Amino acid sequence: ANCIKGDRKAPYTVGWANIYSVPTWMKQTEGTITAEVEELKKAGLVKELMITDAQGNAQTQIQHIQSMIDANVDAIVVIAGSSNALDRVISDACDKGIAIVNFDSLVNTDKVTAKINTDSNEWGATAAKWMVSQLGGKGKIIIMNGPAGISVSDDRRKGAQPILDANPGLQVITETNTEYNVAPAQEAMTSLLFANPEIDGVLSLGGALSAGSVLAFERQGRDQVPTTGENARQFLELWKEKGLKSWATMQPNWLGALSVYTAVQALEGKDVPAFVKVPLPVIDESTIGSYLARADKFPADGYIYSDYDKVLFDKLLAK
Amino acid sequence: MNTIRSAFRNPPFLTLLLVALVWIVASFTLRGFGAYGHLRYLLELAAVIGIAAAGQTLVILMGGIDLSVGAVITVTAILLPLFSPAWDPTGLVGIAVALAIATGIGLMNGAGAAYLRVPPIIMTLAMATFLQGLLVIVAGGSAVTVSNPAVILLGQARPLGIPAGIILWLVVSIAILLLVHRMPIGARFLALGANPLAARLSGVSVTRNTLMVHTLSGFFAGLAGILVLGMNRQGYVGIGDPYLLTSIAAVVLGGTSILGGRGTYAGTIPGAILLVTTTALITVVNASPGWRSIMFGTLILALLLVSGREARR
Amino acid sequence: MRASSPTRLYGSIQLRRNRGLAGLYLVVAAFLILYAMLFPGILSIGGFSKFTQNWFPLALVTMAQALLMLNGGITLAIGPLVSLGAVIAATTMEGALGVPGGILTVALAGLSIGAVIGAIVTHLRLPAIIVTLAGSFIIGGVALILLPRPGGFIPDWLSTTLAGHTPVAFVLLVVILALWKAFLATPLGLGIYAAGDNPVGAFRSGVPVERVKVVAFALSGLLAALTGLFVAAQTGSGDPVIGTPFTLNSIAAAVLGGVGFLGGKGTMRGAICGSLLLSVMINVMFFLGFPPVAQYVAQGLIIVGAVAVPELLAQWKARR
Amino acid sequence: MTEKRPLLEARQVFRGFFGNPVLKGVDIALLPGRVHALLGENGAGKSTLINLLSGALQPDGGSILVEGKSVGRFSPADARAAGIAVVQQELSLTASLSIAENVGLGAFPRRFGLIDYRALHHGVRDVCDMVGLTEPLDMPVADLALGRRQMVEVAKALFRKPRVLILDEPTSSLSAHEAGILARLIETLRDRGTALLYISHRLNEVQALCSHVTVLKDGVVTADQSLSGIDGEGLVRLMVGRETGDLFPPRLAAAPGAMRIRVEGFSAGVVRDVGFCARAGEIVGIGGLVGQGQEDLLLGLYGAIPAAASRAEVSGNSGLPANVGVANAAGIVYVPADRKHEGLVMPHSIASNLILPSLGRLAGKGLRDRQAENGLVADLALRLKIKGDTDRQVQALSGGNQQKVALAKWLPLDPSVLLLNDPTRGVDIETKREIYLMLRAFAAEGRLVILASSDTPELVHLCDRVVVLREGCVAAVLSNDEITEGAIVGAAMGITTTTQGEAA
Ligand SMILES: Nc1ncnc2c1ncn2[C@@H]1O[C@H](COP(=O)(O)OP(=O)(O)OP(=O)(O)O)[C@@H](O)[C@H]1O
Ligand SMILES: Nc1ncnc2c1ncn2[C@@H]1O[C@H](COP(=O)(O)OP(=O)(O)OP(=O)(O)O)[C@@H](O)[C@H]1O
Ligand SMILES: [Mg+2]
Ligand SMILES: [Mg+2]
Repeated sequence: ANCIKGDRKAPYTVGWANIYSVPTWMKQTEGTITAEVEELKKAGLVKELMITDAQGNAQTQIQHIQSMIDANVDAIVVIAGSSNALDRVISDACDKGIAIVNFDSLVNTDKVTAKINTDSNEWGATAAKWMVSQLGGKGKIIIMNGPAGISVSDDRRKGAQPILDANPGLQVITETNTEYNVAPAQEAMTSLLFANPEIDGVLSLGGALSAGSVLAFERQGRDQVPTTGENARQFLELWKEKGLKSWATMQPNWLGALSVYTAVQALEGKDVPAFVKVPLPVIDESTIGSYLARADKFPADGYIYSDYDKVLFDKLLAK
Repeated sequence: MNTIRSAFRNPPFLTLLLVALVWIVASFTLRGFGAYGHLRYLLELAAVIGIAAAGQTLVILMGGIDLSVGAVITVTAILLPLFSPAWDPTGLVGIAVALAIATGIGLMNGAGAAYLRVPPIIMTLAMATFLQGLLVIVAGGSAVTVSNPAVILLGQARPLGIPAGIILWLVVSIAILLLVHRMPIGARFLALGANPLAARLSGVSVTRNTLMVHTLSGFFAGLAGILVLGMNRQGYVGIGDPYLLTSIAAVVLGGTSILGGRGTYAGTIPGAILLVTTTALITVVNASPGWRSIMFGTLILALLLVSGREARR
Repeated sequence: MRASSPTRLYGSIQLRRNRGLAGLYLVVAAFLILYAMLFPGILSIGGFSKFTQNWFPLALVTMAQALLMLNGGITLAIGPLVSLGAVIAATTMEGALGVPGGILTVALAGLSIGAVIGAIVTHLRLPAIIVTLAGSFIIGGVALILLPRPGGFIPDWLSTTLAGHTPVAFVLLVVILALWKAFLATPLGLGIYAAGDNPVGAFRSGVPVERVKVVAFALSGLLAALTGLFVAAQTGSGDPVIGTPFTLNSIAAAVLGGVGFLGGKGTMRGAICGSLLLSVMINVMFFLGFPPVAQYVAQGLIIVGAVAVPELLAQWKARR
Repeated sequence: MTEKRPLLEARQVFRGFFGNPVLKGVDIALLPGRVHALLGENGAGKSTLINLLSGALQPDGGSILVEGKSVGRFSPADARAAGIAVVQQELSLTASLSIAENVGLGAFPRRFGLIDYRALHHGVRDVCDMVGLTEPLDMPVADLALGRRQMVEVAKALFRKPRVLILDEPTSSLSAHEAGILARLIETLRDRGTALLYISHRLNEVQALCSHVTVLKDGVVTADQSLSGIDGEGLVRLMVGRETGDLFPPRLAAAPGAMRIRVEGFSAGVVRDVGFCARAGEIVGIGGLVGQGQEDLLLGLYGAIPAAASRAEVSGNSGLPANVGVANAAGIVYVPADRKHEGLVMPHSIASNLILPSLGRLAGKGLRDRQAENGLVADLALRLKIKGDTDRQVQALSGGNQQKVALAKWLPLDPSVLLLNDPTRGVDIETKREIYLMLRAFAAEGRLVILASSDTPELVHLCDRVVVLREGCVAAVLSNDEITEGAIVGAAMGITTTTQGEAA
């Protein structure tokens, strides 16, 4: 596989260069990583996991990865704090023969062992398609985006555009950009509700955004409208509670576990694909029950991710 | 004539006037803005900033600045459900514990500033960093939802059509205005803010008042945290972040000197309303994120020109 | 200890400025030694280059912040200015302007934005903290319009020159510090201290206080924008939000270095040391294997400790 | 003496602040080789006038002339270029910069755009020698005592090689020794043909140094005449405009009461191992050159800086007060010398300053009693003749009135021990007399007054006993007839050995 040079032996030292460990999604992701590492330790493949937290600062993340290179770890698993800021330090690591697996927020450079992600464009496109079918291709919608200047939020929005163009009956009244959080989303949506008496659907491109939107509708006494979203537990619970017409997908937290697994596989000499495209799990009326049934195992402000196991990982890596 | 002129030199009054002006103009030009429900909602949002800025006002009046406000709000919102025992049907125990924690954090800020002589900005910045560490442990750990009835009531109830949050803000405002203008301690804060050395030599205890002001700031940040938890029904990491800069901005827009020693909470109140109003205006404008950001900055600057002049020193 | 020889005056004044910084120097030295023990590779050219490259942006923004704080101001627009610098660099270098044109554009943008903010603060008598807060939204917005998502282009050779395996960044830092020293040795430069400490007195002494303030803001803007340029080179592209964390970090580093808020108090060397401490601390904690929780707690403790310990020692000495 | 052309002139200048006229058509002309005195009570507008003359302020009307030519907008830099230098009343120094840099500020010698430190060193060395500043030139001004800073301020003015030198109360914080140096300097400059303008509330200095006087009163010139043939009393008459009595109130037979302060082995700051005692009804002076520990002694007794004593009994309590709050509770109050930085909260109103120490006392049930506070403020303003609206910022008051506020705020506490640090610094003669009367009255009411002063005549005429400090130790304790200017200055400088040590 890419970057791997022959002289590294198990058990390996794995570095997990987190961009920001405080958000719950990250905490849960880290949970899957440490769980996976425990498994791999039992198998004698991993000896140590080094975790860093760049506190949201891409510059600090560069420094951390540099330190991991200096410490000569065998593998680095990373969520990029900026889609291209890390390119140079990561290719340095690759040159040193370190297995680099990048997931969720991706870097530009191809000098990595593997990139693992769902397809953000598809995320947006599928959500938009669902909205079109819900509204019969006609109606006024509001689009809720994540923060500006971030690739993920930009990609999801871009993915939706062709669908919107193909359905001119669907009129985008306005858009918002907020942090992926409930309170700012609720705030923004409330203002929009007052300004727009007619809203037929909310094309929300993030989980907490959807919850904020639903809460805003509820508190202003407006009838709920079809809303897209993600697997945020709060949103799923609201969905059930309010009987929403909804659709959700997810960025599975186990991408973290998969990344560690992939890195170790690559170090073990397996040929892993340079890009692992993880299909987007979909939550709809038929599956929501099974997700909510497991809700208790997840934090209240967390994300209910789909099940995963080694079989699934091997299948994904085989492609 | 003279009273009118002095009123126009009075920053709180000017800020208030500005709010009224913005509301009137926006109501006539923007659909939905002037609706009673909308204005009430703006006030509700302003309440959170206003309460968080209550402590911030005191700290700034005394010449410091509290950078831990956001973190304290988050910590309170995250911890409250954990400390709301099932046997307490009122939910008041949880609130008391959460407030005690927030107040304790404030006290620790004060102790650092008073005994270790760490400048408040550094002490509170370090405290915010500590609290982040705490959140790494606590957040995502266990499955908790807000079932605390008192908190939900605070976030959702509308006695006589007035949201409980606004009522809480009213109470806080009266308390702070009393404290600043009608209680000896307020005058001491102001004196310390304007000239700590002279105040100390006049028998004002630096230690005691520093402890007090930071403790109060912690308490009010905690109160804001509870309110914001009630309004969102769920705490999450980062819920308090927006309130750090807004609490400072509200204080300064209200005409309080960032250097301390001069100002009043009476200005912070319209300052907070002004901030949420501006944010709401920007939200309904359909523009690209970049342009929205530019508009927001320009509006703040324009408002500042009217209300926030630093007097010649 | 009388500065008897005229050539010594400058030197001995400079020496005196170290006063009160001994504690910080010690702490920083201890961390550096600890780091070198944990990672001897730092002593190689490559290791040293990488370490200084990662420190360089923080050092520069800390200078940008300290410059204003010494003058009695402060800026919350550092982060967006860094982003804007990076964005301008990444969008201009490809075009007709080329690299020199790009560098010039970044520098001019930084200088002029700083000067405008300075003029607003000085001539309209508005508090710097909130003017720069408003400015941060405007500047951030402009960066987003210029480059809505990370991208753009930086020639590879520029990245390799500035952020390759050679200590160019360190040399640049030394050059910038030398320029700063030279600036401080001009009447205008010393005016920054004078106008920060006692504006009325400085004015009566014939220091053009308002011009000094505007110049301070302009230079601060220049430094921040150049930081953006470096960050763009280091990362090989522009990112419209990359600078955000620099705002608070620059303040933390400056205050850690003993720069006060009321103007005139502190030194640039202290501020630089503060930034070095913040930077080396990250590496040391990594090599000590601190988990994230401990990283946060240790960071808080070091920040408080670096300020409190010298203070407590001084108090203890005074009581003896 | 041939008729000389004025180097610097003001003609019919007007200037007001926020609508209050301060100068209403003032003329003044400074001639080369003449020391010109500018007199007037606190707030008469003297500092304002020199700010106009030096470009720090612009006149509302009238004109400033340099060598007969009217100047338009006149900045401090222009004034320097025209050879005008000012020793400001409010120090214009930058604490963190060195002596040399402070002296050169605004007038640096340059080479290639950089400050020429070599030339600066020479220039500054020369002027510092002239004013007797022996401190190393690289020392930060923050490390200097107030009096030394004042000398730096003088050096700074000299460094500009002025043809016109304006001195605004230069001696208010100088010791007798330093004042002597300054006086000789002024004479030298005068003989070299410099035009000098001298402002002081110490009329003996004016009499000794000046040959011409302009008196300001209520914004107009009430006298502009030669000083030849005018004696001290005539000078006072000129200034006050009427016959006046003695400056110092008559001394009453001292009737010392109970012991109020008794310390042994007392150390605080630079003060080492000092012992003395003082009784109710006494005025005890603390003398010495500037910066010999007078301030630390008072601050230590006040609990404001860490202090220790082998035995201490202060205001009926054994042991030193632990902090200011304890001291206040025991009836000990302190009036600092540096009223701008230590005595008053300058941006706040007169009223808030006056009630600050009594806030707690006046409050009932936790809330402030506005009525009682207003009553108190009105009463204090009346008693101390503080004129005008008490809602004004205290920084808009003249020096003398500020000093009254700094003293008055303590009266509601009914203090039993008053620690006063140079309370008449920069205060005009009328106010001085009022303050002296007050001190006497305090003593007569059975309070103890500890008076540290740099004004030796004050110590001589007011005090029952004088403790002279030198390098943090007691150099002499003088009482009754022993208290003479000579004895105090001698002991302060370590020349004469008077009755040593033994605490009275
Ligand atoms: N500005 C200062 N300059 C020098 N020393 C100071 C200063 N402020 C405080 N101190 C020192 O710290 C000690 C405590 O000062 P502080 O002002 O906190 O006392 P306080 O609050 O009046 O006392 P307490 O806390 O016991 O009521 C003082 O004894 C003094 O030594
Ligand atoms: N910047 C200012 N703003 C408002 N009022 C001022 C200002 N400067 C001076 N004044 C007022 O102008 C008057 C004259 O002040 P000035 O300082 O010239 O008096 P002075 O004669 O120098 O007094 P002193 O002997 O106390 O130094 C005072 O009443 C003072 O309150
Ligand atoms: Mg204390
Ligand atoms: Mg004066």
